[in-house]
Amino acid sequence: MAFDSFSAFIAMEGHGPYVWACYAVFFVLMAVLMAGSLRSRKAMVESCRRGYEFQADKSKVASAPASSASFARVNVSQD
Amino acid sequence: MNAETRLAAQLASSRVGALAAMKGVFARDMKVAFRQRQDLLNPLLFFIMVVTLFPLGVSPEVSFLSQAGAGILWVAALLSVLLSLDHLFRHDFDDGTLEQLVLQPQPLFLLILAKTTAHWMLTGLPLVILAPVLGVMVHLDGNSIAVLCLTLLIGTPVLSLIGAIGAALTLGLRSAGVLLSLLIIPLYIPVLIFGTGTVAAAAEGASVGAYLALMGAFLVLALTLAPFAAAAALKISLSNG
Amino acid sequence: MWQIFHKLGSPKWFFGISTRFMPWLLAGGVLLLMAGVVWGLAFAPKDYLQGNSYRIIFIHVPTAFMAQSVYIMMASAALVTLVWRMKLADVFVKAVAPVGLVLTFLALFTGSVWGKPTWGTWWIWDARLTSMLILLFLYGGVIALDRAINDEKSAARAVAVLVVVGVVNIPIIKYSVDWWNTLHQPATFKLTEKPSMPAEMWVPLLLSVLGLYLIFGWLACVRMQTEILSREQRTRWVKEFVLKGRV
Amino acid sequence: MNTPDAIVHRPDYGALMSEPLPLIPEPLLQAVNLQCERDKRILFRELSFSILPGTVTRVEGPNGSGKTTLLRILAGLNDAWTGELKWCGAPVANHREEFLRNMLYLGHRPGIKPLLTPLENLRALMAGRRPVSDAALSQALQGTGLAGYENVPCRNLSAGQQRRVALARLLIADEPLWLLDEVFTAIDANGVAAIEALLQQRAAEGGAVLVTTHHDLALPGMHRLVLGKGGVADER
Repeated sequence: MAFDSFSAFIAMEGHGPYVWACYAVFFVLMAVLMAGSLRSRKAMVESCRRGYEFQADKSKVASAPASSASFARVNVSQD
Repeated sequence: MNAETRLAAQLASSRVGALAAMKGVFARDMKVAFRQRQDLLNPLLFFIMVVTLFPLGVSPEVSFLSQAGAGILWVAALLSVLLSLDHLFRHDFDDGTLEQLVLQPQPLFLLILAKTTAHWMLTGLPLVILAPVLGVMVHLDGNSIAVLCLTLLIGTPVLSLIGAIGAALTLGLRSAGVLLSLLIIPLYIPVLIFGTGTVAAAAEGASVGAYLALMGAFLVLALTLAPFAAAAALKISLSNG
Repeated sequence: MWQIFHKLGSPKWFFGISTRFMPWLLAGGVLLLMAGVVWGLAFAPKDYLQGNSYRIIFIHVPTAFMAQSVYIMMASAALVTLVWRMKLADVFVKAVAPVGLVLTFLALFTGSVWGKPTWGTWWIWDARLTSMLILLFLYGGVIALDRAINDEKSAARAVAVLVVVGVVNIPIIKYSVDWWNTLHQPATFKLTEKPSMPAEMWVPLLLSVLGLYLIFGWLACVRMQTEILSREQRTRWVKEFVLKGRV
Repeated sequence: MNTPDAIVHRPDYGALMSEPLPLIPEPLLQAVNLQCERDKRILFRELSFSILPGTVTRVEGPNGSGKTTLLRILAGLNDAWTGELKWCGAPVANHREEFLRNMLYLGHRPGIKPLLTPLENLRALMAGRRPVSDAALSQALQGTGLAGYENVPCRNLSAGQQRRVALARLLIADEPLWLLDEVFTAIDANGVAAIEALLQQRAAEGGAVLVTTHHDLALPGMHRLVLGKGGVADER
């Protein structure tokens, strides 16, 4: 142990704020990066799952006739 | 048409050398630019205005200006080249001439080299010619002005060549201009450092031959590598559009 | 030989193998990093010149080292993308660029904070910090370009060109920044170049570098898997994985 | 098509074609199992076809079926595809320059600089391809009905006239393969008829033409390549 006491360890002879600020920012940013990466992976798996379920739903319904453009005018009611 | 009566195709036989193709590209770019002479002045005006901002914004004192002058001129030149890069491929892309350029049966990097040369003649070279006037205005001494012009002469083609890569990469993107600057400015730093450093060394009376040789090496490197990178980037951007 | 190469390039194969390795990477990385950091913070002797502020070195050097090696790794992968069009290589470049950005930022931040007790100022235009700042710009450019191009494949290839161009420039930038630095202010003090570092200092340093390397490996795997899932959504194996949870 | 427009008269540039040319009876261009994906949507897959000399092929399909993309892939402008493309039996990628020398592509965007005159534009377009005399270029421009406009900047021309400048290349083209994307856009009825005749004439000479258009193009003996909407394409 390079320090005599815990308080000396925290103070680091006056350099404590600099050292601890560095370590804090390092660990917070790394944690955010790691958690964010994990979360976006989970979100991707979820969105894939939703996509497949949506597909499965669609294939259950009798395949609707492909929509063809008619360029029919739309009636907009005016009150 | 029946298979029996099918005709045979005749393959094209005549061809054009790469040099003639480069000449064609160069001539067209020059012609287009001179049909729109007003646009040629814009980077120059920008150059002058940026230089003007420094005495106004920092200090008009002779001691400051003569020390910072080379840096000011270099930064201003760099910015005005950057400003003009967006047009390097943009108009060609919009009107379809770029497609036809890529489809020429010629090595694409040579055609890009021709285009970049034209771009330099239209933006970089005028800046070099204008530099002595502005050098006098920021109180550089005669020797420094001469060295500055030399570094600009060697350095601005490097700016155009590296810029061509960025212009090709950002072709057809939203806010391509800003993105182009983001990509390219870090790559411009060595040229800027040696451009201004050479002038500073000259002002201290050191010999500048070695520095100029180094900048020449940058130019050779950019000439040999940048057109290939720009060609690859151009194909990717066209494939996307 | 080529079969192995292509197998290595297969996203499915990578997905399976990386899933198996990831827990080990994470556990080993965290363990090593913590060991290095605790040792460095509490047990390593005080530096006779800088006092305790030098303890920042145990995260500054790993992040700075990783920031640079990540770019080199990206450039190698980018070259593979351009030459062989290996699918995994461009996935790697895309997945890893933000990690590189964060690491570069951390290196800059810790370097700058370290500067305050050492030089008495938050920022100094020292060659290392300046090179690191330029590296940050390069990472920023790569990410900006990747975000700006809609089509995934075009984005991957455009980014690959940019990264390769950048890596050609890195030695030039480094050299010119060093030269510029000597021109303007003769270097009086270097952050990490000590005449001889005692083992009690460099062993924890080595541990934290290794630890961060492993954590980077884990991060790369997680982010690459995300990217692979997004790209290969329509393949059968992804569907099977998502619905049944195995590759 | 009773009054053939000026466009059908191909200028005589016999001197340029003086050398005896190799005769290629096999397919000029062959596509095997082409697949193209765009934004995670499959435009077409398992698309195989051959382009034979002496044919006009019309690429058909609804909007968004990938007609333009297919032509750009064939021209080598788009490389987001998998499969095989063969030029005279050999992979295109290995003979890129030779392929480009023998292929003429006209896209949506005409490739005309608005600030240059038709003559200058045409000259620039030919500069990297083939030496062509100015006389032949003017004759080609006249052939497209642009006589008198040779020295007017293209921005002062109408959209149809600008398109005609691009089309003038067809009148001096010796490339056996033409890829024409929506060439009839902005062209008047007479012009369309004349171009149709030109395409047929080209096929009769042994050239191969691939064309996309929404016009009712119906040439005798015309082949059709139908692209489905995101599905499997077939060839007829």
